[in-house]
Amino acid sequence: MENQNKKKIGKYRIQEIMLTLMPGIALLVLFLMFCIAVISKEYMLSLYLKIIFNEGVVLALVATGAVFIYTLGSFDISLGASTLLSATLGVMTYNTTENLALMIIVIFATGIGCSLLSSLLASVFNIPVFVTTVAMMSVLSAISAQLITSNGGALGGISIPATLLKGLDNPPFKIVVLALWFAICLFVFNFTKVGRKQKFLGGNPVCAQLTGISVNKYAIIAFVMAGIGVALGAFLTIVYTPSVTTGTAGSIGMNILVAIVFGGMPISGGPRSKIYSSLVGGFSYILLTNFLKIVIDGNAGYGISQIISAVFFLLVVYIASMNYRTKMLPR
Amino acid sequence: MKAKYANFAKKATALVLVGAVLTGSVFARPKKAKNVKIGVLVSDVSGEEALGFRAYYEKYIASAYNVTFKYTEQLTNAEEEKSAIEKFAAQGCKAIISLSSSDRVTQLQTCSDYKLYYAIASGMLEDDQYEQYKNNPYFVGQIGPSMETEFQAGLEMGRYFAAKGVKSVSIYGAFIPNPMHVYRTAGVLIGLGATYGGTNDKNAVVGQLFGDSRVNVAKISSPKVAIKSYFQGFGETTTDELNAAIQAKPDAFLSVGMATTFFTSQLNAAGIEFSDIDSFTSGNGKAMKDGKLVYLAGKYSSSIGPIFAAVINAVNGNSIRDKGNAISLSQNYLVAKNYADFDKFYTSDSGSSPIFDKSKLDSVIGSNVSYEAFKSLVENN
Amino acid sequence: MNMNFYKRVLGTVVIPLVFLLVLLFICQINGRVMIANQVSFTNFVIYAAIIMITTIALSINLNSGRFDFSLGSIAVLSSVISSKISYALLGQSAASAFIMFILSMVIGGLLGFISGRLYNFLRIPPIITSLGVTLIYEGITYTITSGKYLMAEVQTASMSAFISNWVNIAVIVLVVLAVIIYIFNLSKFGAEYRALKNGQKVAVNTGIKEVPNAIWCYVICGILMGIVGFLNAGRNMTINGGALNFGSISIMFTAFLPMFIGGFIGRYSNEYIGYLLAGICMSLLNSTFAVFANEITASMQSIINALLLVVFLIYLNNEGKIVNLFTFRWLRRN
Amino acid sequence: MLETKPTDSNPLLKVEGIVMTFGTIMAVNNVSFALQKGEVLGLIGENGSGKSTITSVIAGMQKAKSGKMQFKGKKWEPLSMIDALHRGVGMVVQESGTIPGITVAENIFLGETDRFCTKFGFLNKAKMNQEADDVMAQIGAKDVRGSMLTANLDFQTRKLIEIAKVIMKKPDVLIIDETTTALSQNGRKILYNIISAYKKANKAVIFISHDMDEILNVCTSLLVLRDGKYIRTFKKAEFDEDEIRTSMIGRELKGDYYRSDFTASRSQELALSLKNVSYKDRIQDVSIDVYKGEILGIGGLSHCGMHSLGKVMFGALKPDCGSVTRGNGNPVKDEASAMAQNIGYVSKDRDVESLVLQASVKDNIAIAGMNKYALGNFLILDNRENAYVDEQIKTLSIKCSSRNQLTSQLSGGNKQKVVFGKWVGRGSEVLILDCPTRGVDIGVKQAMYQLMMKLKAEGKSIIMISEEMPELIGMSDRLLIMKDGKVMKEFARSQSLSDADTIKYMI
Repeated sequence: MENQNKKKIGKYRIQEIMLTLMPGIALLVLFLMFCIAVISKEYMLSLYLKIIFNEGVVLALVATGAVFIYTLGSFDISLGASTLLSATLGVMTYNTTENLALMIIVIFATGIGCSLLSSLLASVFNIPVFVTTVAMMSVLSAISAQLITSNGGALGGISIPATLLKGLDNPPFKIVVLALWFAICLFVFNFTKVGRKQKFLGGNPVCAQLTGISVNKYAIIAFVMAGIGVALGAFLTIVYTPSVTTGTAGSIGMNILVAIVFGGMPISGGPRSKIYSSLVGGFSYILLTNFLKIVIDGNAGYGISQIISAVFFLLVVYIASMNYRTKMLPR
Repeated sequence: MKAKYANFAKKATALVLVGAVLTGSVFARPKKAKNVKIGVLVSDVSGEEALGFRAYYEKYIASAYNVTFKYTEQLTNAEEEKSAIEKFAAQGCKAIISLSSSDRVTQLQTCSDYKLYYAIASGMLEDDQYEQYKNNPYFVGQIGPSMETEFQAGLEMGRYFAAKGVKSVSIYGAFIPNPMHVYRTAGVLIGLGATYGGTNDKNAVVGQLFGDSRVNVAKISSPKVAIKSYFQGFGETTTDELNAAIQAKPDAFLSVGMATTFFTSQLNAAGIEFSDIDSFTSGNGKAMKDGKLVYLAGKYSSSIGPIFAAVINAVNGNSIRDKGNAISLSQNYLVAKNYADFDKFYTSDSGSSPIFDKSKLDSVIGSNVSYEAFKSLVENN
Repeated sequence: MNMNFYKRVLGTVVIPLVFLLVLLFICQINGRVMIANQVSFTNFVIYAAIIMITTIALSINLNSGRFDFSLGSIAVLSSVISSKISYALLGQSAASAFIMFILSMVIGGLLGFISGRLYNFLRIPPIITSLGVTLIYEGITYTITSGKYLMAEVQTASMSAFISNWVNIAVIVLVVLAVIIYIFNLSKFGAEYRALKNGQKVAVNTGIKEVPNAIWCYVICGILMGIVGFLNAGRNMTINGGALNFGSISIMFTAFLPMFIGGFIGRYSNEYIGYLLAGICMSLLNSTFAVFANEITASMQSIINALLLVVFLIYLNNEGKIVNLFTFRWLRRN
Repeated sequence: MLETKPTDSNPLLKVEGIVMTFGTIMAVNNVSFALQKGEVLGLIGENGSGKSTITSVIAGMQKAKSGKMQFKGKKWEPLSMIDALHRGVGMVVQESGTIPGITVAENIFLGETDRFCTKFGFLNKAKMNQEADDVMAQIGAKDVRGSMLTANLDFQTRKLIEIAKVIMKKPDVLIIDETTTALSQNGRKILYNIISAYKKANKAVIFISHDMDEILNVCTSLLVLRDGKYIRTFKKAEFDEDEIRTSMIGRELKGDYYRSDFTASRSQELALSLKNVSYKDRIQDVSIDVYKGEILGIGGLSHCGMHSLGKVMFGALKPDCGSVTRGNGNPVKDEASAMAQNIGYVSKDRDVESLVLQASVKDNIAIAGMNKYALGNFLILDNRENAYVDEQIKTLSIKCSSRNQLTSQLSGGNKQKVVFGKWVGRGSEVLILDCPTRGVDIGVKQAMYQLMMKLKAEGKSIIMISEEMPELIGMSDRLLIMKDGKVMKEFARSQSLSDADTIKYMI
């Protein structure tokens, strides 16, 4: 019976591996489906892939930073709003100082600042993180709206000279940015004490505290990482379109949540957290939605394609979580 | 464990199947006949005017000229506009007609990057922007009310009510700081005989409105007609602001756009006469006949016909240029002050026989069409 | 928690009172009237009702650790379907609004049931399920309305009549309140609900049926959001069918502050009474905003709301310290 | 192979060939036995031997994969614990079985409120509270009222509620799973009274406990399980500690159980020092010095403040006044600074405070030892980490399928070993062990004791907080007895020292 058990455990592990590969498989399937769809419609694949990348890269950047927050078992829906604010202040800075370096500094300062603020509110006043971020979301987007409308004037939005960053609006540059950022996060997450402690903390804060891991300290670190992601996202947004409107980065906020879960991240964070979930999930989701919009043409299609992508999303998460069924309903 | 395995296999295949089916459905679709594809950028999918425009393109023009119009979903920001254009490019569209205004400059640049012809329907670039881009070969042109026209439209509306002798009004500024709404609102204020920030000079008022990015009631002084309340935009708070406006019991409700879309029933119910700048559609007709809509400055739904003509010419390599520059023509508003005039405009521009019908448009579509001919067609209808 | 009567009363009314007085004062010094006439009073009642019901719906599942993003989408979808049906059947006739009201509840309940079943079937964390459900319901709404604002269907004389009579709304509020209090405070279902909420494992092992209890919670939430959808439709005289990609969740965020306020009041009297009072507070604030529409822009409003939320949470979570700071002995919890 | 316990003609409860598996683990493997009227059957065996599992099957908490059960001669297939209880089999579960957020009454009548439903399904709370009061009074806990909020009651009182909840149904078979560990003396007294009452009433009790003395006193017969298999039964006459132990772990207990020497020994070097420490109402002006190479035992009732004291020593609780310093005089500010000064803490509440259950053995051991293997005290490399972890697994001989197995899948004893590995591995100089052998079987217990000896020999200091006097007396160089947050008495190590000597300082 002993080795019988071992065999079973072996099988169990194989399945475990298959399940962890699930999101990857989904990404692959989606990519193929997408290519087939584009080609069969006689659309330009190369261009479409570029579009997908452009849409996905900002999401992936922000989400990758956000993974650190999700690892702690909490989540932040204000990231879209802080991306907007970073971009806004960045553009305003350039327009007043005409100094690119300063603009970038401001973008990062804002991104990290917003994140720090939420984490401080959460840790110092121990407010539930999610609610904090809800409040942050409305405040940040409201402030941005105020700034944009009052500075936007005739254009209805604020913008830097179109030519300023046009040179950077090409896949190679963006790929480098994404690769670098991901590499950094990967390193911190998997090869440093910080990453280990983050995961442990997500698994059981009480135990972590009794293992000398300061909850607040690592919450703040997590939010700072997210903040950097936000800043990068904001910067690439401006690179893509030099103008910022009140609607900018509107969809990111929730898409991060969907993407990360889609990428195989347990919503409860902890030791099973995976840094690549943001990349895999982000691009999967973008591919999925665009695939469906191509297949289901026309105005009515938008609704239907959203329904199908939601079903697909649930299906993937369902399969990936098969091993974690409980007698009780999960919470 | 085995069961679990099978289970997994089942699920996995299910997943792949979903993919297969969806992909299959692509092949299933019959290939469309090769025709010119034109992408249309829209930021409004509900407005009376927008719907009118859309019906004209998709129902009338599409069949008359064997072109396909691809509409975007509701575009809310510059990124969406840009990637929409890129997708149109990837889908083999030849030209883009824009009804969305988050960032028209970026739209134009993106189009020329992808060698797509670009035209602005029912609106105009700021003058300096136009000057900057007018000689871009992919910029077909812009046809719509000029800012001056917008101002006039507002001015006349204001004057109409002032002359009508109303004692008090509420004003809806639509989507200030959208330029056209700013100019209209400035017109309305001055038309009512009011001063804003102590002046009634057009440019001064417009400038301030852009600065404030809204109408600051405190800065208004209006000796003849009391301005009881003002609001703009459409969102969470709109209902309350409208209610506040209604509770102020004004003699009239002046809107510079979209009111017929959003507020008709409430204003009818409250029995407050109102005006708007929109277009001649059945819905607005009803509001004028049975409702409280007493003044409507509007465009024909087919007013976006000429810009299509210009675009199709450009696509066929017969660009119409104004001394080598992109076309920039102003369209005037028609004003209906009672159902009779309204009906006249409406019937003359019905879906089946629009003002700009095939015969009219054909006269300016082709290899040897002069700018003057085109200009006269636009301005004499 | 046994404390004397006065303390209970005080704890119950202190927040609404503060809200009322402060806001009245603000209006006073600016020479405005918060609630000027019949119309504005009706609007006040409707808004209070919407907030109260939304808050209850949010709290039911949130309190037992089930995060539900789909509330907003249920409200919208149920009202869209019900208005389409009632308009098709009865058009302008007088009863159409009432029929729509009933239908909204039925359909809302159905939608809630579906998401509950889905949650039970998938067995993945409810927050994730609700993400999917939200997208699906939004998608359906968009498909039905082809992304347009729904106007004709809700802009009926019948609707105006129904909604413009504050008594109707008041009745709805009272009935909802009574039913909810019965279900969650006085019935067996409520007892089991509380047991599951506080000790899931033990309750389940003891043989309490968790699944039906949870699904019923979703159904109840659905019905409540159906009502909200109806009231919103009546209040705005239009339904936005174009909300995609989580455009519908914002309605949920408006319920957080009242939920915490309600919870606080609940300590002294009854949780659900708390939500009613909280709804009234929010509505007072809203009416004040409306009066100051010219001065306070929409973005200012949302900033103010958010700040209130944060400040109140800071108070709640640091009550001990703060109370000691100000020594409001009577406010202290036993 | 169907071993059975010799049974009389008509047993009260009959269990035949029960099999129970959890995913990959065979928890109960074809076990059969019978329970007679008036019998108090002690169910014993190491952790993971299947005691709790089989009782949970009998009590209807879960269904067996296969096997038959008979109760009072009829087929026995309970649908749920409630159902089983109604039909005469009640169980007091090991982990907490009360719900904090609701009242005592609601807890007692959980899942069977029907009879309090008036018409229209209203619930008559007054009646409920009244009856709850009576029930609590019956088992001799008058001060607990039905209207009280359970969350405001202490652990022991909550246990009593559970017991009451079962007793009031007057089941014919009462199952008590490791309840006594949570009870202080008077709590236990209440329980023992109930058991003897059952014996008299000619009903039956199944009693699970790790406390050997308790078992020997309470039970009329013992049934031994190992690796989910039935091993043998002891009649009262056959009771013999060593034999029982041997049969439990399936081998002779080599070497000593506790320390063999009875001479206190330690170095003169100070390791940890508390000066006039007070914390809330739980610790009153306590001053303790701990020396290198010393095992300091701290004993008392579960609420005497010793558990809080452990946390204070580790800097996890900030004392209101007084100081905690390391031997060299440096203060212990918080957990981090404690660890920096090589202090380790093993909590009483293992699953909540010492482990991340859904993390692997590796993660749990590695987390505390990173300074040991992180390159440049920063970079974590798998091979170095694995080496570190494997070393701990080996030295503590932790039973796990691999270092990547989830901790939640381990038995209590092995979980505790993981916790030890986490602290010993990083080379802790001072180890604060709060109930280190709680819910741990004899085999592991012995291993723990020997490890403690080894550490002592290495000159490490060990503070052993425990509610089980025998092990304290057996292991400590010095033994402090606490009561109401104060140290009442200090005993030096001596052969003559006995439970009785210590008890009077606790109560």
